[in-house]
Amino acid sequence: MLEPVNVSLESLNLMTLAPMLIPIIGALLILIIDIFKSDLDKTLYVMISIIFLLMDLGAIAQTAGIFNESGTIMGVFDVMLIDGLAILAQLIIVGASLLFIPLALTHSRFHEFSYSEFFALFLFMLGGFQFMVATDNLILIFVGLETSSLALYTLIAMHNRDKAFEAAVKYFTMGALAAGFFSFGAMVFYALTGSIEINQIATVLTENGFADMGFVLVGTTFLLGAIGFKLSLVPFHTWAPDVYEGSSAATAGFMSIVPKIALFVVAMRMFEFLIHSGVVWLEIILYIVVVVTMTAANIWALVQNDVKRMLAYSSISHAGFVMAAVLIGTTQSNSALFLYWILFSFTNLGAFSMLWISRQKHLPLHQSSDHSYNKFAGMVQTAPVAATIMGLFMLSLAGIPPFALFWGKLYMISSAVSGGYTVLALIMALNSAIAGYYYLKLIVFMFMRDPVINKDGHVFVSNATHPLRTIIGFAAVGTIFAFVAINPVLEFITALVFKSGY
Amino acid sequence: MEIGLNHYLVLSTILFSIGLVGVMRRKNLLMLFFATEILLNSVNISFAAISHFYGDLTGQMFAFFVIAIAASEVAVGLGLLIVWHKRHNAIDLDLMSTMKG
Amino acid sequence: MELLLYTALFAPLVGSLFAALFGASPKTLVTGVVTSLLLGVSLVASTILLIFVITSGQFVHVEMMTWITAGDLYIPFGFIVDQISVTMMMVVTLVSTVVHVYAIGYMDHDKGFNRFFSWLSAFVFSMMVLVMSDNFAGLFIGWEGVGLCSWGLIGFWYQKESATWAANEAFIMNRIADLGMLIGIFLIYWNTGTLQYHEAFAAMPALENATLVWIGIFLFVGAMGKSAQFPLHTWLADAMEGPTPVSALIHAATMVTAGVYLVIRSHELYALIPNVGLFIASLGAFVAIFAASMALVNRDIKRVIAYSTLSQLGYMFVAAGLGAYWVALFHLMAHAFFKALLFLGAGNVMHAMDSELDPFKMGGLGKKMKVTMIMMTLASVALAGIYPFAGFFSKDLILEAAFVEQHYIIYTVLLVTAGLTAFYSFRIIALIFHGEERYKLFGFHPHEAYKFMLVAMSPLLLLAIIAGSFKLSYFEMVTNLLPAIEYHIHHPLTYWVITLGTQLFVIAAIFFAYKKYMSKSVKVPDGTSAMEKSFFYKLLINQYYIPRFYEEYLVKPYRELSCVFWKHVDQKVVDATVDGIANVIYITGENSREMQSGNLSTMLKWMVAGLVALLSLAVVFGLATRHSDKIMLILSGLGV
Amino acid sequence: MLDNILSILVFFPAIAAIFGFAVAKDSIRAYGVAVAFIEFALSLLLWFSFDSSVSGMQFMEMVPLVPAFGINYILGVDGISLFIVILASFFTMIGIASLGETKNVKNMIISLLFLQMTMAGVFVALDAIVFYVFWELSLVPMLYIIGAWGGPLRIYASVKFFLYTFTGSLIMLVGMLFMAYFYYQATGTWSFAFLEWYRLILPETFQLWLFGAFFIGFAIKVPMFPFHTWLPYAHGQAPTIGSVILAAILLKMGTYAFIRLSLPMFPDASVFFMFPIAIIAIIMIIYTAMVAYAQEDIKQVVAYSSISHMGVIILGTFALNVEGITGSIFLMIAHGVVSGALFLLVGVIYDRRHTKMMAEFGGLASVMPRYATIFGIMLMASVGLPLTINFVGEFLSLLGFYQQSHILTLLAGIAIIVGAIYMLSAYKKMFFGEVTNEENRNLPDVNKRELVALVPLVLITVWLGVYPKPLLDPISNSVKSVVQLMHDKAISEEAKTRIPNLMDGVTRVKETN
Repeated sequence: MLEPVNVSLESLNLMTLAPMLIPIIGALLILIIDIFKSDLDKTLYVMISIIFLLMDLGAIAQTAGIFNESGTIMGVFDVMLIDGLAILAQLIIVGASLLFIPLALTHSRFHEFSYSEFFALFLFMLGGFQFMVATDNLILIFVGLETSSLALYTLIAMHNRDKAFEAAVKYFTMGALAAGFFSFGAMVFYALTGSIEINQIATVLTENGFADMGFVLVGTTFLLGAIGFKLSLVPFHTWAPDVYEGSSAATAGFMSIVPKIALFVVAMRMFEFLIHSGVVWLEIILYIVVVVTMTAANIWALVQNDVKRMLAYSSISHAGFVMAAVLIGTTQSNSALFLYWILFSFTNLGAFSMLWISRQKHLPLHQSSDHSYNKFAGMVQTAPVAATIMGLFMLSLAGIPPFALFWGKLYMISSAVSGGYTVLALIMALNSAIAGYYYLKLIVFMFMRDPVINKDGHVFVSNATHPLRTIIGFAAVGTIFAFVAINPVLEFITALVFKSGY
Repeated sequence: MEIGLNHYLVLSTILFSIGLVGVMRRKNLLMLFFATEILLNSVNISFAAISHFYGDLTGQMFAFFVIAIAASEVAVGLGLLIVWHKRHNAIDLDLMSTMKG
Repeated sequence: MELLLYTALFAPLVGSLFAALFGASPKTLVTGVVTSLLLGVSLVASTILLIFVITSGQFVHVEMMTWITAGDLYIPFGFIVDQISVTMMMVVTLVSTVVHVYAIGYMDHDKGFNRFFSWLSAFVFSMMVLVMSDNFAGLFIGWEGVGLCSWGLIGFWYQKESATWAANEAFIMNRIADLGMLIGIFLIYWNTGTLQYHEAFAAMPALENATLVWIGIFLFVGAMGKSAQFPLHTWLADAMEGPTPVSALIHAATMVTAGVYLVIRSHELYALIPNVGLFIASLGAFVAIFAASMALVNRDIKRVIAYSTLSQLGYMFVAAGLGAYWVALFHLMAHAFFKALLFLGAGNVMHAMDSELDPFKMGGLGKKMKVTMIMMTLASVALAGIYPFAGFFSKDLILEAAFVEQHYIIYTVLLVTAGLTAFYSFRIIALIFHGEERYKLFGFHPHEAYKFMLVAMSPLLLLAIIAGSFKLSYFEMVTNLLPAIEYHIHHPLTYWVITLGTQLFVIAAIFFAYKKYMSKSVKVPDGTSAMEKSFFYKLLINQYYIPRFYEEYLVKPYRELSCVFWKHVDQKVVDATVDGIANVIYITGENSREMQSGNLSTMLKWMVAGLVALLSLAVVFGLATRHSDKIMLILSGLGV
Repeated sequence: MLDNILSILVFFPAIAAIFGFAVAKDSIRAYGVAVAFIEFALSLLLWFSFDSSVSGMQFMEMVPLVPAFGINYILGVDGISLFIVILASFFTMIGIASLGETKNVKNMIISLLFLQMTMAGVFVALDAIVFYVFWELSLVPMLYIIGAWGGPLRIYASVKFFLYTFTGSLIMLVGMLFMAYFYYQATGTWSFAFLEWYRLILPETFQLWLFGAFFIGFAIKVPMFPFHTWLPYAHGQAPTIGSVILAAILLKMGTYAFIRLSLPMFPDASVFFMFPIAIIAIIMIIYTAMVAYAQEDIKQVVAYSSISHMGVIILGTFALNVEGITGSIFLMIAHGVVSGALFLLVGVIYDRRHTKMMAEFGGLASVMPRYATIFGIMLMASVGLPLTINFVGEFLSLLGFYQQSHILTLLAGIAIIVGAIYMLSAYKKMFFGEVTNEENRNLPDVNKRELVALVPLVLITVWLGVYPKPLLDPISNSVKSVVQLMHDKAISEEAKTRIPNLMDGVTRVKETN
């Protein structure tokens, strides 16, 4: 006969849940609306989602304010944990989503967006991600991970093409395997320490001085497998290119950013304490994984014939590049991670959106795939502005100064240098050089080749509507004038990261 | 003899390995899903055992969540599977390789 | 005085630029006239300067403006008129004036008339810069300038392959020598800290001998190029491809003597290093006889004269090398006059024979062109050094000097050469003007040159005759600057024996030449006669096979090596490596993309494989912890 | 206006280029010329308001960019960079004025203006990152120019050009970050400002490594043997204007960077690497000259010849004394003028015959006398005839290096021979002899548009050959301060002796060869 549990509400500190709950409420609202009146226009849902995302942003800002005053916030039986990383990650997640949602407003109708469920799932997914980043409880991370993943599988499948389904199935199956890895890893740590809260695990392990190192390593391995899968680190990356190709360009762009930042935060929470407490093995492993991911992905990207697939590989390579920050594990590197990802988010979203607006419903003969290189041949003659913007994004991805991503690379490599990882820094630099080639390839096609057959540039902007143009314009402006914003952003990030002790 | 924690752990490990092998060998999508279920449930066993060993409920909580998630995974998975079957009326993995390289 | 100096210096430049204005347009007589007049002005100015220098014994030294300043280096455009340079100025302006006037007639029908005068005056300007500069850098400007002009003038008839080839050969060979000169200049700068003549020479006695020797050698290398000393001599004979006035002015009177001028100008240096001087003298003596021997058999008037020029340059170097600088300069002057005359005469002959150069195809031209005959004969007499012509005073002086300095070998060589000189000079005289009128066989219709051309030549004739009489006054003047050494064989008997002996020997040579080549029996050689088959004849006619040697063992290998470098090294090795790296990366991608087979179960296998790999690494690490220290060592290399 | 003339100089062309999008196609050329002229006028204004007696930086500007990371927008100009900036704007002007292209000329001119911005930026930037930004950015317009208007192999050539230089400069970037990190460790604040880096005295081993990192970046840009193979392709394929800008300005970035960065920051390393680099330079001089001699395509001859000349520049730079460095900087300008002019001349004949094969020509001297004359003048300048612009530079560079080594200078001096060989034989093949090819029988001589570009170049060539003082004074002023800085910073004894100390008069190192 247990006594009734009595807990005071304020001790629960429910406010910490607000940021996650808002999108979930939004999702439910959408579903309810759909119940009462179906086949409403997608614009409605888009707007509702945007409103809720804005509210979400507000909530996050509020938590940020509190964090600034009173440091890390625990809540709900110490399950929730709002620190700098959580806030930054959520900002990126919600911000990127704000850029993504309006992409639904395409010119030609793609029927995934005509379902209200699409938006509901989308918001659920956000909630999942936010849970993941805002806790150090493995259960909650697991739950968040799966919620978001399952939603994501469905979103991909909703694109409703053969390739889309294939992608979804592949992603799903491998995701299930990854889930197995994660739970097993969590189990091992639970077995070792009797706790599933990362900081407690850390304390226990340090107390017993990593007595059974072997099992720690096993657990780490499994978690690395699971996280590596979501972060598409080689050799767990194999899903990425197919899924990116199968899903719509917009979704692909979204996938290349939001899930990964969430997982990066998890990785930071999980691995950095291990590295700092001298698990050299993990350091070596990460070193190898990072280098292999960067290099191999680059090399595969070289040989792609389809721009979207190339971008998929390039995102893998970028992920590897950023994973180095977790390996280095200094404040500078962790700040570099967030800086890089912010810059990467709108550059990459911009690039994918450019593909998105050039999406044809039916494939012309001379194209092997939706976005094959030769589709863009001679684009500058037919659609100069679009070509210039696309070229801009490519240069930025290649790390040509002064465009956005250059500053990320700069700070990241610098952090490697000051972290003492000389060779790593060189490898990162050389990889950027290799990457230069395939970004250049697209520029070459757009600016230096002659069009294959179609002389009208309409195909490249067939989907363009004002919202899309706005977003792309925003991304382009951000890419060009990033250097103005670098300083405040960097200071903000560094402050938060430092304050939360990373 | 007394059944101790290690036996459960060994059992779950064995199950997990079986699951892994299944995941690798199975060409039938449905069977693949079963294999993944085995994976998750093997973990559940050990969670339960460990939580009993430590005498706190966290592990069992985790187990419950795992079960729930497994269930929802099946839901999504089967949905996808059915759609796929409708389109190709086959659930053989080797058919799914239009995207490669 | 400065105004005069500038006039003397820049008048030719003005003329050149004026002519250049009409460069592309067809012949306009005015260019010829104007340039000649301006040179006349320059001549007058130089004469006044000469008188001033003689009378007052002072220099005229101006510094027009700064040229190069960097760090401690300071090079102005400075010009000096002293006894040495004024002598050269006289020679240059005088001969070039004559040649200009002469060329008006000679180039009469050439469509490059204006271009010709532009180049010619440009040459004179560079030559003036060369002789008047007061520092080595300025000298180098003139040095390269005359090189450029001789390139342009040798290759004047640029349609002719041989001409352009000769032009490039001349330029490149001079470049080789100029490198030596440049190095010499560098040495001077880094050791004395300046390039001004007087400061540099003032600083030199303080330097250690080795450095001085190096400086001396490198400067002389420069001189060898311009004065076509062995082994850089081949370009001079080929340079005869240029129009004859050019040969007269550049390749007889002025440019080729620049080397001698350089040695004389830096006498203070060479005085410090007698060994180098001796080397110069020996080389000079060698070149003298070497060139003369080639002149013996050659069947091209201009080449014969060119070789004789070469040989005379040898004489000058002997004198300069032995420290008899004033003698060298004197011979330089005298030689300029009669050699220019000789060339111009040859020019007349060519004109008459429409550019036929083989004396064997002439003969008996004396009847048709008396004046030319007389002029050339007298010039040759002067060249041969018969009393009282110019050559006697200048050339025999060199012999005496050699004798007095007790370099008997050199003396003998020079003596023999004197004989040879007399012989080949009169060989062509005889072949051209006397004997059978062989030209009839070839259907030539020779005629005497324009009057004014002959008139233009007359001053040279005059000087060729009387130049010797200036000897004493000249000695007075120039020895203010140059070491005044009287070369007198003290024992009167020996003196007379030697002098008369030389004279008789030379005269004998002349008569032999006349006898051999005036006879009716002279035929156009057809390669049958025994002499032509003889080894020595072949050797000489082929210039000791040196040009062929250069062609075979320098030019060809250079060309082939270049091709190898381009086709094989640059493209097959260096570039291939770069592309190779790129391709390796790309091909790795092509081959390993199979990993992405798109088959789901393969993907799953990859994931599990990755997991297993990590696990096994974990095991390895577990083992490795025992040897952790070594491992840390390795890792520290990676910066971990 | 004068306070931030440098910013104006840098960004005016870019802004003008953006407006240029609005200009109609047929009148874009006039617009381009106007803009380029204003730019040139501005650069002249810079020169006139430049105080030659000051050896340090002038017209400095400083705007914090990323203070958190020590990145500031710092500009400044001194004698070393001043004239290259002017040269850049000058060439952009005459380049646009004499532009022969007709195929979407608008894009061409706009990209040229952007290129002008990057070129000006590289030479006035005093912050490593700003420098790097312009350094990399300059690749983009050039890539487009070569790739879009080039010959049959244009894409290969442009991509090779881009990637090769990009790779090099990334390694350089790592070096810069290291430098900044060392500065951070030494002072506790991040900084990328050159002038502050100058103050940093590094231990020799660090110097060697960093010198190496920078060296790769610069050497590829120069390009130094064996990194030079992108250049012949780039030149061979690029349109005339592309080759002109590339040879005249872009190549100078590398050599300029050596003087601006490597020497003052790593004096000991510079001394350490002096002889190896000198040997590379000599290989460049002789080897590429021979390769040039073997070419059949006149443009390739000029391309290889510029590698050969860059060798002399490098040699002068690493003479590490005032004469040599001054000479090398002057030679940069000289080579810019001369090689630019030569490429323009090649372009002239290419426009007429659409071939660059020398075998196709012959006897042009009689067909196009004016062309032949200008070509001849430029050829003589290129072989370094006194009283032409090149001679001053070559003379000083060789003179300077002679202090360091007699033998090597003697070898390097072979430049004047081999240079004469390939240039004269090329000239002979093209201009001398009878007109063999009927198509050459009546080619039009150079027209006004081409003279607009060529005549100024000829004038400059002669003027600066006769009276280089106005350039040499400011240059050597600034160089003096650099050399003194190097001497003061030098650690090792050898460096102390090799690098002259200008304070006391001992500038001559006595040494035996």
